Amino acid sequence: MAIFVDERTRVVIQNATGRQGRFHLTQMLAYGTHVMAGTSPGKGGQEVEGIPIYDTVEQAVLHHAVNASVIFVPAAFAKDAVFEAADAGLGVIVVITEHIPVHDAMAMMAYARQRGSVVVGPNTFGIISPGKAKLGIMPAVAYTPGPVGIVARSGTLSYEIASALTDAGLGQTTVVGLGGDRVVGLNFVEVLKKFSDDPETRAVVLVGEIGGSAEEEASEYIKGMSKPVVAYVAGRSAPPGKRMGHAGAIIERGRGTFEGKIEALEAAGVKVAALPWQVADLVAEVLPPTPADGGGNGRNGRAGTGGEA
Amino acid sequence: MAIFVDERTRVVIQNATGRQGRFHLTQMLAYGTHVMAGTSPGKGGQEVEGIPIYDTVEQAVLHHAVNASVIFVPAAFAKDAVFEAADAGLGVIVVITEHIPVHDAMAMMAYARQRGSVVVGPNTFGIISPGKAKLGIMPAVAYTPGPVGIVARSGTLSYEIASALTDAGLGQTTVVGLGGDRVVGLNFVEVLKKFSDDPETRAVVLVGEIGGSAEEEASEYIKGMSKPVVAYVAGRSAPPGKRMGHAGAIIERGRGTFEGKIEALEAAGVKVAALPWQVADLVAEVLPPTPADGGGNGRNGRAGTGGEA
Amino acid sequence: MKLYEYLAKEAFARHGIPVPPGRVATSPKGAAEAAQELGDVALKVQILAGGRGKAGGIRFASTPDEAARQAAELLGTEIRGLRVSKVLVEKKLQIDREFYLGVAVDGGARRPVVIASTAGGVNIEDVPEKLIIKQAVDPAWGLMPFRARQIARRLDLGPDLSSQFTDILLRLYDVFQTYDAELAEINPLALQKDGLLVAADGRLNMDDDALFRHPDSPVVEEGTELELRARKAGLAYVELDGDIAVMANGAGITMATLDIIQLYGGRPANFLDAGGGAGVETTAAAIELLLSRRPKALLINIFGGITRCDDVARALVTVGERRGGFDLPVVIRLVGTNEKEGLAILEDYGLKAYRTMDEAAAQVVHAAKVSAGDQPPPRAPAGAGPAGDPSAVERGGGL
Amino acid sequence: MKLYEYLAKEAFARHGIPVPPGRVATSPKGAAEAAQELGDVALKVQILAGGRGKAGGIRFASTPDEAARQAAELLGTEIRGLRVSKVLVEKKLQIDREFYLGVAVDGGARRPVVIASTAGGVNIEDVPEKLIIKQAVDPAWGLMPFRARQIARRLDLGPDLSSQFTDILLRLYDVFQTYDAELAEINPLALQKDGLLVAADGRLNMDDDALFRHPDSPVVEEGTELELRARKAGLAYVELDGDIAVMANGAGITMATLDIIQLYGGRPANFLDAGGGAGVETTAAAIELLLSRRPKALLINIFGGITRCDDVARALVTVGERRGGFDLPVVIRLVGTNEKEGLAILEDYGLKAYRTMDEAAAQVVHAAKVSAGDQPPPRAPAGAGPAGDPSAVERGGGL
Repeated sequence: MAIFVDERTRVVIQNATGRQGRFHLTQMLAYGTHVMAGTSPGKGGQEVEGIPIYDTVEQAVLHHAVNASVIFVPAAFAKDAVFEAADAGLGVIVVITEHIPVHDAMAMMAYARQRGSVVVGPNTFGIISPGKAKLGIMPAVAYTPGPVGIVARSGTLSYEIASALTDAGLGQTTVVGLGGDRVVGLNFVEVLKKFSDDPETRAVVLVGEIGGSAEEEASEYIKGMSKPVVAYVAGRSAPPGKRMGHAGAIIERGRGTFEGKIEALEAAGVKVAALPWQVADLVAEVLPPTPADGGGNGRNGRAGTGGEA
Repeated sequence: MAIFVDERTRVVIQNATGRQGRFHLTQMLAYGTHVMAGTSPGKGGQEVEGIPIYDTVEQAVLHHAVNASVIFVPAAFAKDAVFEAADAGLGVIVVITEHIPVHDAMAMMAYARQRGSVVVGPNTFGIISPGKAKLGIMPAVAYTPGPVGIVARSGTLSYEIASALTDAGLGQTTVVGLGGDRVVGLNFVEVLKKFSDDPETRAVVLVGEIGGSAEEEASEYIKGMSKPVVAYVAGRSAPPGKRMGHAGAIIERGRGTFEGKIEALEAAGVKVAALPWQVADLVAEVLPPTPADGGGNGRNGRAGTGGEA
Repeated sequence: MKLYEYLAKEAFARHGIPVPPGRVATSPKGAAEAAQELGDVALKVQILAGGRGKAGGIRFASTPDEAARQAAELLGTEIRGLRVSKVLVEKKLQIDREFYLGVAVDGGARRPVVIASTAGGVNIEDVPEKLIIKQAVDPAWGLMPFRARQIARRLDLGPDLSSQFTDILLRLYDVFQTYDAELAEINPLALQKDGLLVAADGRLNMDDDALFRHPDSPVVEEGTELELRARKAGLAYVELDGDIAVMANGAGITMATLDIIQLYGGRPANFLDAGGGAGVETTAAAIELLLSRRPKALLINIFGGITRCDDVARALVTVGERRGGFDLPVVIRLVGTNEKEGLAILEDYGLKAYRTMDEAAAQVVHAAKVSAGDQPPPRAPAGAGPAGDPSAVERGGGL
Repeated sequence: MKLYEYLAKEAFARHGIPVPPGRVATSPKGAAEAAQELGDVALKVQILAGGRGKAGGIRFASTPDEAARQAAELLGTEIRGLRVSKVLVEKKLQIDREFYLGVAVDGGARRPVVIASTAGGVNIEDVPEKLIIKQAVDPAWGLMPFRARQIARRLDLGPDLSSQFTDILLRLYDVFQTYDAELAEINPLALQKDGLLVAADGRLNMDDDALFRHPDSPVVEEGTELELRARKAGLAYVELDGDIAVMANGAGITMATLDIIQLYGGRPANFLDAGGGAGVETTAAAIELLLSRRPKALLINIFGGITRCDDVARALVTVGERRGGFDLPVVIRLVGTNEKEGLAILEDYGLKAYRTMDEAAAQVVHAAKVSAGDQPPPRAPAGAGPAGDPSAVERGGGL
């Protein structure tokens, strides 16, 4: 199993004819994702890589029963794209677009919630359930199927960490990019709950950063979790009051500090890595044996090596 | 039993210190309605007829667990009053106010629906379950408990008809005034469904008028109803294109005609009265015997006469 | 409140909807000047009625002289019963296709509804349902661009037209919201030979109840002088062509009262709903208004709920005293809130009242005929219930 | 984008929020003229930093001469590291009580949140939680009047103050929406001795990502010259006080890179997130920008996802060619999308790259120290993972 997306996920790419959309449509297809359709207003009837393009998401639903979307629509029009996807009843909406006005983001989230859609992002690399479905812009090579769930606020850093896990033979159930904006559709707690309920996920990696209080809230939840959690938090050296690239990555008014987050996580029993590449070692340490294989730790990495207890 | 309101209904009067609000608060209290509180911004702490006044509905809920509201707030502020009541979780919101802008009415209905509140009105006399609760401005003397449900688009005309029923010993379970505006919270079908499900209601009177298509839609529903329905429709003599007092009472573009409505109702098996005072006779004709009293027709009017089969 | 075409188009243009170049003229000279500027023109009478084309209210002119001549023929005449005081002189369009586009209040859905059709230029109610697209709009969020694109898609307009159409629809929705409209309509939305869409004709009906939010809105008054006076007094008044003046309290009961009068063979002169809870002065003003049309008889039908019988009685007495007595039969039916007090006041003044609508309606029909001197006492039609007691004439309307 | 107090107050005033009478002065003469007009005044430096009162940035004056003198003392000086070029000269207020009122984006709730407190005049984060009222707002419907009344009620303001407060809050919410604000704050919202509320100080922080919707908005630029240049180029750049220039792709990895450099004993000169998918030109511009600060060493850390390694390599080569070679150690870590192509391009130019962050970070710290001529080769701190291979210096940064 996996969370949010899997082999039953049928995807429409919104703005599939733009440079990014076209490139990543191809990449997702190559990964084996069921990309069924694309949209691009005024370009209905065209094809991209053999995938039909429609003017509206409504048509993509009608003709292909799509149930998820990946949005590459420019920031000024992204709100409309999310509304369109939610209105069409798509269950998962991945918003790659960055620099979306925060008021638009708040509107999107309110509407999506009203319609029962899950929004991943905005300003996210997306979500991947290795071997099943890739909805986003992450490099496929970093991932392999396995027992570890990853949830991250940042993109490249999480590729780094996933890649290290993969290299260590620790595959992933699902990797979720929450997105770097101040207002995003999912928070750590919502994803941790999903991982808790997913029988195949046996350990979770949380990749956080300074700013906001998402890691602190996650810590509260983790206290009641039975699955082990390993964390890495970026921003140890960030000075207060500076926005470190992400809208949300800023220590404001003494809140959202590195120290506060580490303290909360450790108090919840989370193993916190000092350096990104230590995450894999910590996961290997905490990963419980699978009930099925009577002692293996579920490693089934690219190297094809068996588990070691 | 009754529909929407009964002896468990706990009422707050919004704008209870205005002339109309104060007068009808007194009347409702006199009827035995559980009027628990009133609101009037800036007048919190005062009393009207011994009933405490608050600044906000939130406080009335907190202190008195009110679950319904009657709104006497002026038209320009009525939208806010409905939002306040719905936000506070009240299940039934009766909007007496007339001349509410139709765009405000549409907003109210969308929000109330979102919050799960039922809006009666606007521009309604309200709703009464005789002997249990009166939420509105109707003259109490016109009603008595009994087996007939009444649902009406117009006020005074329905008093007339209820009064005739009462005089004939045909009491009412509940009398609902939908309201005379173009956009109102309830339609005939929604109320007919409630009456269908109410075991004490054994016949229904529908008081319609020209304009719109509510009677036609009701007719479709009535075709599947097991309880008898009697109707009266006002506006036989109304010329096309003239708005007859109510925003909705206008024959526009050949729609909403008297003849069309009568035809639809009769096709659905409804007995249609040519004159208002004939409604009582028709109800007496169609009222089925109560299962309980083995043949009586449930008359228990003011005169105290027994039923006749 | 319905706005004239030229006012609707001014609103459209302010919101960026393309409209034909045009000017309003109130004189042949003005029309000539407009034609001088615009070239080939259409002259369209500005009245609040449909079907003005068939009624000869739309003319064309190629020269200023011709425009002046046409305007002279139109101005000051009556078309569909309405006096023509303005013509809109517009550049004549070269039209390829005509669409319909409107945003209206949908009472059933309790939401705004977008109505669109490729069959434009005729009344939308004459277009077969299958050619009409209706799309409700969530009032919380308004009309989103994607929704407009969906509608364009369903109309199968093709890329070029879709983007123009979508833009116009979003702007029309803005107009609908900004003006608190009950209806904002472009019909036809014309596709010109140059490939551009333009609002060739338009309607904008504002919600009377929201006019308080639009103090700067133009005021367009429709109706007879008396209807306007009534509206100013806050009364719902509609003029009809009979001779029995009717006042009741509540739209439904007022309509029912008219219906009964008609069933009993009388002819109502008007619909006057004094509303709920009108005070003495408003009620008195309403009665004065009714009497000013010199009906043959007056029926006051009150079932007092929020309306108080004593207020109505006082209003009647006030009017009676002002006029030194009534010079026509006044039939009164007065029951409900403060009934006793009301009856006492009437009695003091020498007026009496019925208890039922039936009696009162039968009586007023009879009284009107007597008053007109053409008829014996009435009988209610068979099956319409017991007729009024003729002896009530003396009791009720005896002044 | 943070607006200066006087710009925030201009926005407030346009939306009907009462603000003290005041004028902006850029010279002592201007301050004197303002004082002439206003009487007793406060002079407040206009800088984008809190705590200006404690730092001496607020003065008072009773006469025009005194105002000129105070302004002369303030203008041109630096307060909290920021040059003072404007003072706001405002009528001095007679204040009874101070409240806090703000509307902000609540990332956790994903909604706007109203924040209010009877403890105003201090930073809201210094106010105990129990004295703060927070109320989320449904973005679909905005702030309804009843909600504002509820907040006034919870603050227990009493009838007179409640109605003023409610009005101001609704207007502040309008400001928040109209300006696409992240924060609209009145602190203190001052109750004057005459019983009237006034926005004594205010902040308005606009969302940078929404500025495209506000072409007429004033432009307030905060940051160093280089930060401004970077922002114009679409790069996320923050200046720090070390000597190792860092570019990476992605905010998280850039932060992590800085963290590692620091853990390894180095001092980062900046944070530069080139973002995802920056092209050759943008990346080259970013590198140029970094070099313009003359760091001791440069680290490029790329894990290519949406970013293509060949683009990064081309950018490096472009910059190298423009400058006739690099005059500092350039340490590169390049893996991911189009890695092979990128490495080939680097190799052609004579540059090499590491595969891991660890190696690259250790190396750049070492190289910077060597470059500064003060240190032997580095070791990673104990427990921080395996140190970089010192021999990599020749492989990676050897120009």
